[in-house]
Amino acid sequence: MIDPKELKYSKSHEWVRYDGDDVVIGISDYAQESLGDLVFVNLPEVDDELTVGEALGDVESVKAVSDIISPVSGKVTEINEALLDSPEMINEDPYDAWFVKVTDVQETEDLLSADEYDEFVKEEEA
Amino acid sequence: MKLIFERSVPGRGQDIFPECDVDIRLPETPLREEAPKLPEISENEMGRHYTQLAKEARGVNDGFYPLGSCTMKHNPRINEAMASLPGFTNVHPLQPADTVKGCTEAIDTLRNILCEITGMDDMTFQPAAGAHGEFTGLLLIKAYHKSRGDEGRTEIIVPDSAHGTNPASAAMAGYKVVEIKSNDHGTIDMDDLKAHLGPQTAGLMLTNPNTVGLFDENIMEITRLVHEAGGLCYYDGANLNAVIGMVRPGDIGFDVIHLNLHKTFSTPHGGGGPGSGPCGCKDFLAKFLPGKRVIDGEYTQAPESIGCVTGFYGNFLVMVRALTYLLFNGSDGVPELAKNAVLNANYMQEKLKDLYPVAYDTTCMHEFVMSLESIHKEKNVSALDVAKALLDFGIHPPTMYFPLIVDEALMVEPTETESREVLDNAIAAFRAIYKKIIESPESVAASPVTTPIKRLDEVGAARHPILKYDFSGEKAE
Amino acid sequence: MGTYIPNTKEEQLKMLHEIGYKDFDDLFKHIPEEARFKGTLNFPKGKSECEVSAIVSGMADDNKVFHKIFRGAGAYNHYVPATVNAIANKEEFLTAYTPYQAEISQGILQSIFEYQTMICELTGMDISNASLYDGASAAAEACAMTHDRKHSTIYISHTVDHRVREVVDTYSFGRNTKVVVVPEVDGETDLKALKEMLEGDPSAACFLMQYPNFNGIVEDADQIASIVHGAGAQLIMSVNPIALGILKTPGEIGADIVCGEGQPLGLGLGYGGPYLGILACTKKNMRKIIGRLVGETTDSQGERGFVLTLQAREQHIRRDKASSNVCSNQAQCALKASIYLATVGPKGLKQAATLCTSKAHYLAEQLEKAGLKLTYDKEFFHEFVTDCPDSGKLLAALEEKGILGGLPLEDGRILWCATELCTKEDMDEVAATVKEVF
Amino acid sequence: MEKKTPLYETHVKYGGKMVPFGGFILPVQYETGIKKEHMAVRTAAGLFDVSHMGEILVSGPDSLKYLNYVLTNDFTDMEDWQARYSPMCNENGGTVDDLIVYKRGDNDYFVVVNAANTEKDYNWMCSHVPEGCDVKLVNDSDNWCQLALQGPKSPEILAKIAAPESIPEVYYTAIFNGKVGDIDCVVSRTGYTGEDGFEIYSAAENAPALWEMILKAGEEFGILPCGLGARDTLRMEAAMPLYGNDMDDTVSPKTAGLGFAVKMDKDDFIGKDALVADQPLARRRVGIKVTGRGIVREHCDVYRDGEVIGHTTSGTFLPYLGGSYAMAIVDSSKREIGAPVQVDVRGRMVDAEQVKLPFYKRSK
Repeated sequence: MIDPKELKYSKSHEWVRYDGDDVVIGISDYAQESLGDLVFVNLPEVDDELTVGEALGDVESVKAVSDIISPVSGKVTEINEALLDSPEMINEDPYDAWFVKVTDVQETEDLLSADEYDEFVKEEEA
Repeated sequence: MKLIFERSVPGRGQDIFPECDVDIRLPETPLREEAPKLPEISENEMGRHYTQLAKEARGVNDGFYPLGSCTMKHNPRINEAMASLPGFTNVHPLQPADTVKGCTEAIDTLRNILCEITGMDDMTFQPAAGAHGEFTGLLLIKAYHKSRGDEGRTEIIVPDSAHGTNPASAAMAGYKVVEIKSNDHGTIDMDDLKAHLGPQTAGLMLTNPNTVGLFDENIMEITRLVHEAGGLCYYDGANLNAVIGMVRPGDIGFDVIHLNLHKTFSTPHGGGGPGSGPCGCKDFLAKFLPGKRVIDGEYTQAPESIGCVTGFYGNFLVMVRALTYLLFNGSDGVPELAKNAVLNANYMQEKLKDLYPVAYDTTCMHEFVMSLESIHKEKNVSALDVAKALLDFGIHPPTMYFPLIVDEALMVEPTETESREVLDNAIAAFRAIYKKIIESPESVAASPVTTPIKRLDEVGAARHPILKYDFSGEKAE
Repeated sequence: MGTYIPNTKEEQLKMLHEIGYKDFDDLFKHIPEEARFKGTLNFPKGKSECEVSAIVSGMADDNKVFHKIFRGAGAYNHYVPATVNAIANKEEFLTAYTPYQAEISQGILQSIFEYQTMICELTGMDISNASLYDGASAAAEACAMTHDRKHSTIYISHTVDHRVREVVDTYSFGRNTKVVVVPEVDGETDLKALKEMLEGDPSAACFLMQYPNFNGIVEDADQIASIVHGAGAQLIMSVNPIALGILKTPGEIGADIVCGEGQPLGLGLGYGGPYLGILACTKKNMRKIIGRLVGETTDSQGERGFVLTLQAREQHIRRDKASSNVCSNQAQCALKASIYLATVGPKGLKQAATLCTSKAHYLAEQLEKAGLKLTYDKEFFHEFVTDCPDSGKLLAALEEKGILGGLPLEDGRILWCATELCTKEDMDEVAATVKEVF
Repeated sequence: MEKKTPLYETHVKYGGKMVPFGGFILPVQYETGIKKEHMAVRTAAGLFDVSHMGEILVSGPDSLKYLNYVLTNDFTDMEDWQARYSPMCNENGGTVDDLIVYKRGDNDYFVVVNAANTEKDYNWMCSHVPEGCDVKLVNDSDNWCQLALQGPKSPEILAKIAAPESIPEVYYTAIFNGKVGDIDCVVSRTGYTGEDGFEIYSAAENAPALWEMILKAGEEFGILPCGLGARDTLRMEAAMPLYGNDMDDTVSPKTAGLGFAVKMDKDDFIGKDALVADQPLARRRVGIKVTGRGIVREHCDVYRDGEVIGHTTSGTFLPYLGGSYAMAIVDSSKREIGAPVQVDVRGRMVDAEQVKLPFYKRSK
């Protein structure tokens, strides 16, 4: 799967979509691929304050748990409840399976473009 | 195979209880609407059901069980005989102290022996399992620092090779867990340790030999540094079988320890319990020990006790088994356990390492770790595949994917109660599997083929958990 | 010295040589000299099985075994059907490890799945774990399940067994959480105080009650449930599984979490252990429940099978972020409980509960006639409290007759217990003794 | 089925706790308890029923020659009315029993043996009469009762109910035609308690009367009826070996510390060769004083420096000394008075030290 050009990516493999002043966050195809079949996600609660570089939640595979690092600081306005019941959505279409929507974004880590991210992933695999 | 509920037929059952010899009287409170859907089944049917289940379970008595870090040694029959004596099984925990002299003697005798073996001064038997003992030991450390007003010590140092229970127990005890790196010998990176020691250090949790089966040769230095920093040293007894009678944790700088009676001291694992995780300590911590014990005919509790971690005195009948085992082996037999556990592990390591690269090519203790990383890369056969393939040889798989610091790890612990022939057969099996890996990797990935059930869908189980039987499927009677 | 090491000294030496070691010293030489233990261990040398058997049996003989027991308080003298130990001690069950290897552990896994189902049936909960250490530690873990960022204070009734309260306190000392005891009036939880305390504290995480409580009284759980939920906290009920043979279930009452001591389900007294920690909860707590869980699934050919599931909650994956360090259950005890419940069945369990409570009421009447006043005029199950002019004297007199009387409480009161094993004759004898003594 | 002594009803009447012992039913203690009974004997007096002891009559022209052959002690220089203690050995030097020989006159000996061994001893003695040795052996046990009046006050008590000429002056002598009250008795100044005292033999039917008479006479001195329990703690304190514990068929009298009653210089007797061969003694008896916690019983391993050096043969709590003591048989090379040892009490190492025997010696 090619990574959508309109998205920005973090080095910890989250993707970010700008939606006006708000941002939507999910995890990249490379991330879901390397995590394997996901069986559960822990999401923050609406109104939680996120801090850039800190975990906003985690995803569980059968034998591993990985934190989802927030690329931004801000306030959670919405969470994708659907993921709680069917985490497999993340494996099926990672760019459709968003995790959280965040508003009044304070700071953002410097994110990569799709091409830069592809490069970055290639380096990591090498 | 059927669930017991699927064998149940309404109206059937077994006659256990007598008629009531007094007037029937129920409390005048709300009662349950409908009876629980428990099985209604004859003794014969039930017996066969469980015999069937037993056939689909696997114990040490079924064959070689080299499960790393679990010490699956033989469980002596005499232990069971002693633990089922009516003089023990029919004693109420709240009987007057002078009517339980035998129980208290058994406990005191076991305490004496275990303190002698570990070099500790006192011990509580309240913890019901190893992890429970860890939690207890950390509370002793916490109580100690608190009693000295030294509340700034908020960190417990744990090596990255540690059992998951170590950090989990530390967190349960309210500590921040600081993970330190292992060096390329698989033991503690001294610089990283020094870097993390300080006035915030409450203690260090260490398994020695560690989880890759290596004895940390810097141990004296390590415990000295921790003490200098004002911290205490916790010994995870999970691997005591490797050094029992040869090294005493109390002599090499450890202040607190837990043991696993169900590993080192031959009490059965019972499919996951009951175990027993006694927690031993040096004199200066004894006043914090939990639980009550009989001293001079009186039930007493340590003056500054942390409280209790179980309701009574711990898993007493498990303690009886361990005591029996220790009286049998005796002070002369105990060191032989370590010697032969270590011999058997090195014997297997030596005879396999040409095909299966060991993570650390040196003399191991009671267990060793192979890394199938290269095999995985080249043949796409994983540690899991090899483990499952062993099932087809009637061998219980080694521990997989642990320790986490080794990729594609298989951890093998033969124990001292296995004979040379058993080891030789296992070695032959490993080598045969390697041959298959070279010739037809995919066939290995397809194993096991001889087990009653094939590889199970763990993902489905976790995504949409079914955790109890669904009676709705049954047609209403 | 006795040993279970099969290889002879000669074989051992031969193996050492084969892999390039002179002797055992050579094998251990990498252990630093200063770390080696050099003395001789100061306890007796090994003995033959005969001798060991004699010694340990001698200890057992030094205990006084009572055949007429009227003491409970957390450990109950129930009949253990012959099937329980005969089956649970099968060596495949006894000598197996935790069922990590699903393919060769279906027997253990299925037995746990059946246990989970039976506990759900008993308690009316949606989910039961594979069991914990004992009732007290199960209560402590149950409380821990209710913590979150917003709720951190544990409320616990004074009518809960003080042993259970002490373990909850000790766990809380570790987790740095606050425990508040709700007072008791007239043998029951002070509901007025409960209401005020909970409603005054938005951080209230849960309220732990015992059912029946330590005094044997069956408290008004429905009312407690509405108070607790009204205050936005969760209700944890610590139950006696035999009592659930007749009493309204925690499920029907609306409890969020159920814990309890499983010892009455065929485990015997055993001087306090091993026992069995029951832990069950509603669906909404599924991912918070502590301890092992077995789930149903299918294998590659569509066959039904069972696996340990939701393991990502657990220590071996989450390490310091795990909700608990528990990494085993009391599998063999859980198996005994399942066998017990399968043996007695729904009718038998109800019968056992009915016998217990009927006999307890008879005993209470006889003791009253003999002159002991019931301390509380409340509905009880199979335990109750009486006043007593001189409990020490009475209990000593009973002990003379080989009877273990009730548990002496402070200010001379006694907590009595009757089970299906107490006969009318025994109870009349107790009453007669009371008359003799006072 | 255990036999009853002529005093069975009396014991029951006095509240004796009856137990089987050596083929008889005897009181292990009375209501006062072992400790009080023990102290009574040390400070005043106590009365024991020892009717279970066996009595064997030896007569005939070769009696002396026979006794010197079958027993280890030397009876040649014995005066009439003397008593003499002696072990009886088997060919391997092991001990068949220990017993007391009374000389009633030339070729007329009265031998008192341990209850449980009466049959065994009698058969042994009969089967070991040498060729052409003219001696007659009669097991007369059932016709006798035996009471033991023991303790410092015994002489005064006996003086109240017996004429001086019925009371032997010298220790280990006896008076055969004595009278206590108006009952014909053999009065012997012997005992098994380490105290001064008397053992009184009479016809079985006299037992109850004798018993009552002595207790009544002793009342003002604080006499107590005593059971087997006190008898055992008393003989332990005095380090008197108990047959079956401290010695048996496999333990020689010398090992058991009875060398004084083994006369190696007399010509051949049963077991002599074996006893000669066992010089110096490989094993010897020693006292054990418990310095740690706990009571040591018989059959416990004794450790010195981590090695087993022997085992205890008797052990209990000794009321008069107020401590836990034991007797042990240990390797002579490891036997060292004052040296620390450890005793394996059911898996627990109890600290102790080697001490001289006897633990208690009465002040003469």
